[in-house]
Amino acid sequence: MKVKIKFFAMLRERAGAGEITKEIREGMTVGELWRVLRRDYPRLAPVEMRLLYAVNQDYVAADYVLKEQDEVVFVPPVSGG
Amino acid sequence: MKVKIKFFAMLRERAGAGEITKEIREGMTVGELWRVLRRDYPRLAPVEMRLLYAVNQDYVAADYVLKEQDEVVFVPPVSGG
Amino acid sequence: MFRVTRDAIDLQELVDFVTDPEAGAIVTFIGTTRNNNEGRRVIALDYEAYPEMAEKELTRLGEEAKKRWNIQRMAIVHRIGPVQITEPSVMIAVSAAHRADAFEACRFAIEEIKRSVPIWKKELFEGGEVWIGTQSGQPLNVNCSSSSSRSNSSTD
Amino acid sequence: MFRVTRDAIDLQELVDFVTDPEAGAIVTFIGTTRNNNEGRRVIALDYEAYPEMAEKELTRLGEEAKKRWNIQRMAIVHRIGPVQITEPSVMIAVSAAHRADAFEACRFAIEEIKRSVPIWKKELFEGGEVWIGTQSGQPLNVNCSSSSSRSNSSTD
Repeated sequence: MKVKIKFFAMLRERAGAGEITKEIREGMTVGELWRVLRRDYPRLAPVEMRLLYAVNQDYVAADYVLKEQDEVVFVPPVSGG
Repeated sequence: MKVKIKFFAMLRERAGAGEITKEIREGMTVGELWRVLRRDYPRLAPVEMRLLYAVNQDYVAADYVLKEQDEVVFVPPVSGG
Repeated sequence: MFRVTRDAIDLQELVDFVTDPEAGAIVTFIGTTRNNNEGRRVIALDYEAYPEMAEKELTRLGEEAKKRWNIQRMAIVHRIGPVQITEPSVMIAVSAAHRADAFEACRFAIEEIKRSVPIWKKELFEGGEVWIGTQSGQPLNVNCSSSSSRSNSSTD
Repeated sequence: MFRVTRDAIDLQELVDFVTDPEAGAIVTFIGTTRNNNEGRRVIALDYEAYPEMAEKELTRLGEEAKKRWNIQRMAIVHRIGPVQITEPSVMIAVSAAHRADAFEACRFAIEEIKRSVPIWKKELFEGGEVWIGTQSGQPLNVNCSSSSSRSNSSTD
Protein backbone atom coordinates (compact mmCIF):
# COMPACT_ATOMS: atom_id res chain seq x y z
CA MET A 1 0.00 0.00 0.00
CA LYS A 2 1.03 3.60 -0.51
CA VAL A 3 1.45 6.53 1.88
CA LYS A 4 2.31 10.16 1.19
CA ILE A 5 5.23 11.63 3.14
CA LYS A 6 5.88 15.37 3.44
CA PHE A 7 9.17 16.82 4.64
CA PHE A 8 9.49 20.26 6.21
CA ALA A 9 12.26 22.57 7.35
CA MET A 10 15.55 20.84 8.12
CA LEU A 11 14.15 17.43 7.09
CA ARG A 12 13.05 18.81 3.72
CA GLU A 13 16.54 20.17 3.13
CA ARG A 14 18.17 16.90 4.23
CA ALA A 15 15.83 14.67 2.22
CA GLY A 16 16.16 16.94 -0.82
CA ALA A 17 12.40 16.60 -1.36
CA GLY A 18 9.24 18.19 -0.03
CA GLU A 19 6.89 15.30 -0.74
CA ILE A 20 7.26 11.66 -1.74
CA THR A 21 4.97 8.65 -2.14
CA LYS A 22 6.21 5.41 -0.66
CA GLU A 23 5.11 1.80 -0.95
CA ILE A 24 5.05 0.17 2.49
CA ARG A 25 3.98 -3.19 3.89
CA GLU A 26 0.62 -3.58 5.66
CA GLY A 27 0.80 -3.06 9.41
CA MET A 28 3.84 -0.79 9.43
CA THR A 29 3.87 1.80 12.21
CA VAL A 30 4.88 5.41 11.73
CA GLY A 31 7.92 4.81 13.97
CA GLU A 32 9.05 1.93 11.77
CA LEU A 33 8.57 4.06 8.65
CA TRP A 34 10.98 6.64 10.06
CA ARG A 35 13.64 3.95 10.50
CA VAL A 36 13.08 2.81 6.90
CA LEU A 37 13.42 6.41 5.64
CA ARG A 38 16.72 6.85 7.44
CA ARG A 39 18.04 3.96 5.36
CA ASP A 40 16.54 5.38 2.12
CA TYR A 41 17.90 8.88 2.79
CA PRO A 42 21.34 8.58 4.37
CA ARG A 43 21.40 12.32 5.11
CA LEU A 44 18.45 11.82 7.49
CA ALA A 45 20.44 9.25 9.46
CA PRO A 46 22.41 11.71 11.63
CA VAL A 47 19.18 13.42 12.67
CA GLU A 48 19.03 12.71 16.38
CA MET A 49 16.61 15.42 17.48
CA ARG A 50 13.34 14.49 19.05
CA LEU A 51 10.78 14.12 16.27
CA LEU A 52 7.02 14.07 16.61
CA TYR A 53 4.82 12.14 14.24
CA ALA A 54 1.76 13.53 12.47
CA VAL A 55 -0.68 11.57 10.31
CA ASN A 56 -3.41 13.36 8.37
CA GLN A 57 -2.64 16.62 10.24
CA ASP A 58 -2.87 15.20 13.76
CA TYR A 59 -0.10 14.23 16.13
CA VAL A 60 0.08 10.46 16.67
CA ALA A 61 2.24 8.11 18.75
CA ALA A 62 5.13 6.11 17.26
CA ASP A 63 3.04 2.92 17.30
CA TYR A 64 0.31 4.36 15.03
CA VAL A 65 -0.37 1.74 12.31
CA LEU A 66 -0.35 3.33 8.87
CA LYS A 67 -3.26 3.03 6.43
CA GLU A 68 -3.48 3.38 2.66
CA GLN A 69 -3.16 7.04 1.52
CA ASP A 70 -2.18 8.36 4.94
CA GLU A 71 -0.34 11.71 4.85
CA VAL A 72 2.68 11.32 7.11
CA VAL A 73 4.86 14.10 8.47
CA PHE A 74 7.90 13.81 10.72
CA VAL A 75 7.77 16.98 12.77
CA PRO A 76 11.13 18.47 13.74
CA PRO A 77 11.25 20.70 16.83
CA VAL A 78 8.85 23.56 16.07
CA SER A 79 9.94 27.19 16.29
CA GLY A 80 7.03 29.36 15.22
CA GLY A 81 6.12 32.62 16.91
CA MET B 1 -2.57 84.65 49.54
CA LYS B 2 -4.34 83.03 46.62
CA VAL B 3 -4.49 79.45 45.36
CA LYS B 4 -6.16 77.99 42.28
CA ILE B 5 -8.53 75.06 42.84
CA LYS B 6 -9.72 72.75 40.05
CA PHE B 7 -12.67 70.40 40.41
CA PHE B 8 -13.12 67.25 38.34
CA ALA B 9 -15.75 64.60 37.78
CA MET B 10 -18.27 64.26 40.61
CA LEU B 11 -16.68 67.13 42.57
CA ARG B 12 -16.95 69.45 39.56
CA GLU B 13 -20.62 68.62 39.26
CA ARG B 14 -21.19 69.08 42.99
CA ALA B 15 -19.25 72.35 43.22
CA GLY B 16 -20.94 73.64 40.08
CA ALA B 17 -17.55 74.97 38.93
CA GLY B 18 -14.46 73.60 37.20
CA GLU B 19 -11.97 76.10 38.54
CA ILE B 20 -11.96 78.76 41.28
CA THR B 21 -9.42 81.06 42.89
CA LYS B 22 -9.51 81.28 46.66
CA GLU B 23 -7.92 83.61 49.20
CA ILE B 24 -6.49 81.56 52.09
CA ARG B 25 -4.43 82.32 55.18
CA GLU B 26 -0.69 81.66 55.27
CA GLY B 27 0.22 78.20 56.59
CA MET B 28 -3.00 76.46 55.63
CA THR B 29 -2.62 72.80 54.70
CA VAL B 30 -4.37 71.14 51.78
CA GLY B 31 -6.39 69.02 54.23
CA GLU B 32 -7.60 72.16 56.01
CA LEU B 33 -8.53 73.74 52.69
CA TRP B 34 -10.81 70.79 51.92
CA ARG B 35 -12.66 71.34 55.22
CA VAL B 36 -13.06 75.04 54.37
CA LEU B 37 -14.42 74.19 50.92
CA ARG B 38 -17.02 71.86 52.39
CA ARG B 39 -18.38 74.85 54.32
CA ASP B 40 -18.26 77.10 51.21
CA TYR B 41 -19.94 74.49 49.00
CA PRO B 42 -22.60 72.70 51.02
CA ARG B 43 -23.09 70.14 48.24
CA LEU B 44 -19.51 68.95 48.79
CA ALA B 45 -20.28 68.26 52.47
CA PRO B 46 -21.89 64.82 51.98
CA VAL B 47 -18.88 63.62 50.00
CA GLU B 48 -17.40 60.96 52.23
CA MET B 49 -15.33 59.06 49.70
CA ARG B 50 -11.61 58.80 50.15
CA LEU B 51 -10.03 61.77 48.38
CA LEU B 52 -6.41 62.19 47.40
CA TYR B 53 -4.76 65.60 47.24
CA ALA B 54 -2.71 66.90 44.32
CA VAL B 55 -0.76 70.17 44.23
CA ASN B 56 0.85 71.36 41.01
CA GLN B 57 0.11 67.98 39.36
CA ASP B 58 1.70 65.81 42.05
CA TYR B 59 0.05 63.82 44.78
CA VAL B 60 0.73 65.30 48.26
CA ALA B 61 -0.19 64.36 51.83
CA ALA B 62 -3.01 66.12 53.74
CA ASP B 63 -0.45 68.10 55.78
CA TYR B 64 1.12 69.76 52.72
CA VAL B 65 1.36 73.52 53.47
CA LEU B 66 -0.01 75.56 50.60
CA LYS B 67 1.97 78.27 48.85
CA GLU B 68 0.91 81.30 46.81
CA GLN B 69 -0.42 80.32 43.34
CA ASP B 70 -0.49 76.58 44.05
CA GLU B 71 -2.83 74.62 41.79
CA VAL B 72 -4.85 72.37 44.06
CA VAL B 73 -6.96 69.38 43.02
CA PHE B 74 -9.02 67.11 45.25
CA VAL B 75 -8.85 63.77 43.47
CA PRO B 76 -11.95 61.57 43.70
CA PRO B 77 -11.49 57.81 43.27
CA VAL B 78 -10.01 57.41 39.78
CA SER B 79 -11.62 55.15 37.18
CA GLY B 80 -9.65 55.45 33.96
CA GLY B 81 -8.88 52.52 31.71
CA MET C 1 4.28 58.59 23.94
CA PHE C 2 2.02 59.32 26.90
CA ARG C 3 -1.04 61.25 25.87
CA VAL C 4 -4.62 62.18 26.76
CA THR C 5 -6.79 63.04 23.76
CA ARG C 6 -10.37 63.74 22.70
CA ASP C 7 -9.79 61.95 19.40
CA ALA C 8 -10.20 58.28 18.45
CA ILE C 9 -6.99 56.37 19.21
CA ASP C 10 -4.94 54.89 16.36
CA LEU C 11 -3.53 51.49 17.39
CA GLN C 12 -1.10 51.35 14.50
CA GLU C 13 0.41 54.66 15.58
CA LEU C 14 1.23 53.21 19.00
CA VAL C 15 2.60 49.99 17.54
CA ASP C 16 4.77 51.91 15.07
CA PHE C 17 6.03 54.04 17.95
CA VAL C 18 7.20 51.04 20.01
CA THR C 19 8.54 49.01 17.06
CA ASP C 20 12.26 48.52 17.63
CA PRO C 21 14.96 46.38 15.97
CA GLU C 22 15.98 45.12 19.44
CA ALA C 23 12.42 43.92 20.16
CA GLY C 24 11.08 40.42 19.50
CA ALA C 25 7.70 41.04 21.14
CA ILE C 26 5.05 43.74 21.28
CA VAL C 27 2.08 43.42 23.62
CA THR C 28 -0.86 45.80 23.42
CA PHE C 29 -3.85 46.36 25.66
CA ILE C 30 -7.05 48.02 24.43
CA GLY C 31 -9.83 48.96 26.84
CA THR C 32 -13.20 49.03 25.09
CA THR C 33 -16.65 50.08 26.28
CA ARG C 34 -18.67 47.02 27.26
CA ASN C 35 -22.45 46.96 26.82
CA ASN C 36 -23.16 45.86 30.39
CA ASN C 37 -21.91 46.36 33.95
CA GLU C 38 -23.29 44.84 37.12
CA GLY C 39 -26.58 44.06 35.46
CA ARG C 40 -27.02 47.53 33.96
CA ARG C 41 -27.35 48.02 30.22
CA VAL C 42 -24.57 50.48 29.41
CA ILE C 43 -25.18 53.08 26.68
CA ALA C 44 -21.76 54.76 26.66
CA LEU C 45 -18.95 55.91 28.94
CA ASP C 46 -17.94 59.54 29.30
CA TYR C 47 -14.34 60.11 30.43
CA GLU C 48 -12.93 63.20 32.10
CA ALA C 49 -9.28 63.81 32.98
CA TYR C 50 -7.05 66.24 34.80
CA PRO C 51 -5.02 66.22 31.60
CA GLU C 52 -1.71 67.79 32.65
CA MET C 53 -1.42 65.55 35.69
CA ALA C 54 -2.73 62.47 33.86
CA GLU C 55 0.04 62.75 31.24
CA LYS C 56 2.60 63.32 34.03
CA GLU C 57 1.38 60.18 35.85
CA LEU C 58 1.39 58.13 32.63
CA THR C 59 4.98 59.22 31.99
CA ARG C 60 5.91 58.34 35.57
CA LEU C 61 4.43 54.86 35.36
CA GLY C 62 6.23 54.33 32.04
CA GLU C 63 9.53 55.19 33.74
CA GLU C 64 8.69 52.84 36.60
CA ALA C 65 7.98 50.02 34.11
CA LYS C 66 11.36 50.59 32.45
CA LYS C 67 13.04 50.17 35.82
CA ARG C 68 11.19 46.98 36.65
CA TRP C 69 11.29 45.16 33.30
CA ASN C 70 13.66 44.87 30.40
CA ILE C 71 11.49 46.68 27.87
CA GLN C 72 12.38 48.78 24.84
CA ARG C 73 9.53 51.28 24.43
CA MET C 74 6.08 52.04 25.80
CA ALA C 75 3.17 54.12 24.52
CA ILE C 76 -0.09 54.94 26.28
CA VAL C 77 -2.96 57.01 24.89
CA HIS C 78 -6.15 57.58 26.89
CA ARG C 79 -9.21 59.04 25.27
CA ILE C 80 -11.55 61.45 27.07
CA GLY C 81 -15.11 62.50 26.26
CA PRO C 82 -17.84 60.06 25.21
CA VAL C 83 -16.77 56.55 24.16
CA GLN C 84 -19.42 54.35 22.58
CA ILE C 85 -19.89 50.58 22.96
CA THR C 86 -16.93 48.66 21.35
CA GLU C 87 -14.88 51.86 20.99
CA PRO C 88 -11.43 52.02 22.65
CA SER C 89 -10.94 54.30 25.65
CA VAL C 90 -7.29 53.45 26.28
CA MET C 91 -4.46 51.77 24.39
CA ILE C 92 -1.10 50.61 25.70
CA ALA C 93 1.75 49.21 23.59
CA VAL C 94 4.99 47.78 24.97
CA SER C 95 7.96 46.34 23.10
CA ALA C 96 10.66 44.13 24.61
CA ALA C 97 13.37 41.72 23.51
CA HIS C 98 11.44 38.88 25.19
CA ARG C 99 7.72 38.34 25.55
CA ALA C 100 7.51 37.85 29.32
CA ASP C 101 8.72 41.43 29.93
CA ALA C 102 6.28 42.85 27.38
CA PHE C 103 3.29 41.01 28.89
CA GLU C 104 4.17 41.94 32.47
CA ALA C 105 4.93 45.60 31.79
CA CYS C 106 1.70 45.99 29.79
CA ARG C 107 -0.35 44.45 32.58
CA PHE C 108 1.41 46.69 35.12
CA ALA C 109 0.58 49.77 33.03
CA ILE C 110 -3.17 49.14 32.91
CA GLU C 111 -3.28 48.30 36.64
CA GLU C 112 -1.43 51.54 37.45
CA ILE C 113 -3.72 53.58 35.21
CA LYS C 114 -6.72 52.24 37.11
CA ARG C 115 -5.02 52.84 40.45
CA SER C 116 -3.46 56.28 40.22
CA VAL C 117 -3.96 58.26 37.02
CA PRO C 118 -6.47 61.14 37.46
CA ILE C 119 -9.05 60.05 34.90
CA TRP C 120 -12.69 59.34 35.72
CA LYS C 121 -15.52 57.72 33.85
CA LYS C 122 -19.21 58.30 34.11
CA GLU C 123 -21.32 55.38 33.03
CA LEU C 124 -24.43 56.28 31.05
CA PHE C 125 -26.84 53.38 31.40
CA GLU C 126 -30.51 52.73 30.72
CA GLY C 127 -32.18 54.61 33.53
CA GLY C 128 -29.45 56.93 34.72
CA GLU C 129 -25.77 57.70 35.03
CA VAL C 130 -23.10 57.02 37.62
CA TRP C 131 -19.52 58.04 38.30
CA ILE C 132 -17.37 54.94 38.62
CA GLY C 133 -14.71 54.86 41.34
CA THR C 134 -12.17 52.09 41.67
CA GLN C 135 -10.85 53.25 45.04
CA SER C 136 -12.99 52.26 47.99
CA GLY C 137 -15.29 54.91 49.38
CA GLN C 138 -18.81 55.73 50.38
CA PRO C 139 -21.44 55.86 47.66
CA LEU C 140 -22.00 59.32 46.24
CA ASN C 141 -25.39 60.02 44.72
CA VAL C 142 -25.12 62.01 41.55
CA ASN C 143 -27.78 63.26 39.17
CA CYS C 144 -30.15 60.36 39.33
CA SER C 145 -31.93 58.45 42.02
CA SER C 146 -30.41 55.05 41.28
CA SER C 147 -26.82 56.16 40.80
CA SER C 148 -23.89 55.82 43.16
CA SER C 149 -20.11 55.72 43.07
CA ARG C 150 -19.19 52.16 42.21
CA SER C 151 -16.01 50.20 42.26
CA ASN C 152 -16.79 48.12 39.22
CA SER C 153 -16.34 49.19 35.68
CA SER C 154 -17.75 48.55 32.23
CA THR C 155 -14.36 48.52 30.65
CA ASP C 156 -11.64 46.19 31.79
CA MET D 1 -9.71 33.54 12.49
CA PHE D 2 -6.77 31.11 12.50
CA ARG D 3 -4.59 31.56 9.45
CA VAL D 4 -1.17 30.98 7.95
CA THR D 5 -0.25 33.44 5.20
CA ARG D 6 2.62 34.63 3.03
CA ASP D 7 1.36 38.23 3.22
CA ALA D 8 2.11 40.96 5.73
CA ILE D 9 -0.29 40.73 8.70
CA ASP D 10 -2.82 43.50 9.30
CA LEU D 11 -3.19 44.13 13.06
CA GLN D 12 -6.35 46.17 12.66
CA GLU D 13 -8.02 43.28 10.84
CA LEU D 14 -7.43 41.00 13.84
CA VAL D 15 -8.58 43.64 16.33
CA ASP D 16 -11.72 44.32 14.30
CA PHE D 17 -12.39 40.58 14.20
CA VAL D 18 -12.28 40.19 18.01
CA THR D 19 -14.09 43.46 18.81
CA ASP D 20 -17.27 42.57 20.64
CA PRO D 21 -19.92 44.57 22.56
CA GLU D 22 -19.54 42.13 25.48
CA ALA D 23 -15.79 42.79 25.69
CA GLY D 24 -14.10 45.38 27.89
CA ALA D 25 -10.56 44.32 27.04
CA ILE D 26 -8.53 43.29 24.00
CA VAL D 27 -4.96 42.05 24.37
CA THR D 28 -2.72 41.52 21.35
CA PHE D 29 0.67 39.91 20.94
CA ILE D 30 2.95 40.67 17.98
CA GLY D 31 6.12 38.67 17.40
CA THR D 32 8.70 40.72 15.50
CA THR D 33 12.10 39.84 14.06
CA ARG D 34 14.84 40.98 16.42
CA ASN D 35 18.22 42.07 15.08
CA ASN D 36 20.21 39.79 17.38
CA ASN D 37 20.07 36.33 18.93
CA GLU D 38 22.64 34.70 21.20
CA GLY D 39 25.32 37.09 20.06
CA ARG D 40 24.62 36.63 16.36
CA ARG D 41 23.65 39.59 14.16
CA VAL D 42 20.36 38.47 12.62
CA ILE D 43 19.62 39.53 9.03
CA ALA D 44 16.12 38.04 8.70
CA LEU D 45 14.01 35.03 9.63
CA ASP D 46 12.53 32.66 7.09
CA TYR D 47 9.42 30.77 8.26
CA GLU D 48 8.09 27.52 6.88
CA ALA D 49 4.84 25.79 7.91
CA TYR D 50 2.90 22.61 7.38
CA PRO D 51 0.01 24.92 6.61
CA GLU D 52 -3.04 22.62 6.81
CA MET D 53 -1.92 21.19 10.14
CA ALA D 54 -0.73 24.55 11.47
CA GLU D 55 -4.19 26.08 10.94
CA LYS D 56 -5.77 23.01 12.53
CA GLU D 57 -3.50 23.32 15.57
CA LEU D 58 -4.17 27.07 15.86
CA THR D 59 -7.91 26.38 15.79
CA ARG D 60 -7.47 23.65 18.42
CA LEU D 61 -5.53 25.90 20.78
CA GLY D 62 -8.16 28.62 20.31
CA GLU D 63 -10.86 26.15 21.39
CA GLU D 64 -8.72 25.12 24.36
CA ALA D 65 -8.34 28.79 25.39
CA LYS D 66 -12.12 29.26 25.25
CA LYS D 67 -12.54 26.34 27.63
CA ARG D 68 -9.97 27.64 30.09
CA TRP D 69 -10.80 31.36 30.15
CA ASN D 70 -13.88 33.50 29.83
CA ILE D 71 -12.98 35.07 26.51
CA GLN D 72 -15.13 36.36 23.67
CA ARG D 73 -13.09 35.93 20.49
CA MET D 74 -9.58 35.04 19.39
CA ALA D 75 -7.66 35.58 16.15
CA ILE D 76 -4.21 34.28 15.22
CA VAL D 77 -2.35 34.90 11.97
CA HIS D 78 1.14 33.53 11.37
CA ARG D 79 3.22 34.70 8.47
CA ILE D 80 5.52 32.37 6.52
CA GLY D 81 8.38 33.18 4.16
CA PRO D 82 11.04 35.80 4.85
CA VAL D 83 10.36 38.27 7.66
CA GLN D 84 12.73 41.23 7.95
CA ILE D 85 13.96 42.96 11.13
CA THR D 86 11.06 44.73 12.96
CA GLU D 87 8.45 43.00 10.77
CA PRO D 88 5.74 40.91 12.46
CA SER D 89 5.81 37.13 12.05
CA VAL D 90 2.78 36.37 14.20
CA MET D 91 -0.16 38.30 15.65
CA ILE D 92 -2.67 37.18 18.27
CA ALA D 93 -5.73 39.15 19.40
CA VAL D 94 -8.04 38.12 22.24
CA SER D 95 -11.14 39.89 23.56
CA ALA D 96 -12.78 39.28 26.94
CA ALA D 97 -15.20 40.94 29.31
CA HIS D 98 -12.36 41.37 31.83
CA ARG D 99 -8.69 42.03 31.26
CA ALA D 100 -7.21 39.15 33.28
CA ASP D 101 -8.78 36.58 30.95
CA ALA D 102 -7.58 38.43 27.84
CA PHE D 103 -3.99 38.65 29.12
CA GLU D 104 -3.84 35.01 30.22
CA ALA D 105 -5.44 33.57 27.09
CA CYS D 106 -3.13 35.63 24.86
CA ARG D 107 -0.07 34.45 26.75
CA PHE D 108 -1.31 30.86 26.55
CA ALA D 109 -1.75 31.19 22.78
CA ILE D 110 1.82 32.28 22.08
CA GLU D 111 3.26 29.62 24.41
CA GLU D 112 1.19 26.94 22.65
CA ILE D 113 2.25 28.18 19.22
CA LYS D 114 5.88 27.84 20.24
CA ARG D 115 5.24 24.42 21.76
CA SER D 116 3.09 22.55 19.27
CA VAL D 117 2.19 24.31 16.02
CA PRO D 118 4.14 22.91 13.03
CA ILE D 119 5.93 26.08 11.97
CA TRP D 120 9.70 26.44 11.79
CA LYS D 121 12.05 29.36 11.41
CA LYS D 122 15.46 29.51 9.88
CA GLU D 123 17.60 32.32 11.17
CA LEU D 124 19.72 34.08 8.55
CA PHE D 125 22.59 35.72 10.39
CA GLU D 126 25.90 37.32 9.47
CA GLY D 127 28.02 34.30 8.63
CA GLY D 128 25.43 31.60 8.10
CA GLU D 129 21.98 30.25 8.72
CA VAL D 130 20.42 27.95 11.30
CA TRP D 131 17.10 26.20 11.89
CA ILE D 132 15.77 27.16 15.31
CA GLY D 133 14.17 24.44 17.44
CA THR D 134 12.37 25.08 20.70
CA GLN D 135 12.02 21.43 21.62
CA SER D 136 15.08 19.82 23.15
CA GLY D 137 17.22 17.72 20.86
CA GLN D 138 20.68 17.18 19.53
CA PRO D 139 22.22 19.86 17.37
CA LEU D 140 21.73 19.33 13.64
CA ASN D 141 24.31 20.83 11.31
CA VAL D 142 22.71 22.36 8.27
CA ASN D 143 24.18 24.18 5.31
CA CYS D 144 26.95 26.02 7.05
CA SER D 145 29.80 25.11 9.27
CA SER D 146 28.74 27.20 12.24
CA SER D 147 25.04 26.39 12.22
CA SER D 148 23.12 24.07 14.47
CA SER D 149 19.59 23.52 15.74
CA ARG D 150 19.12 25.90 18.64
CA SER D 151 16.55 26.30 21.31
CA ASN D 152 16.67 30.07 21.45
CA SER D 153 14.93 32.37 19.10
CA SER D 154 15.29 35.84 17.66
CA THR D 155 11.63 36.58 18.02
CA ASP D 156 9.86 36.32 21.32
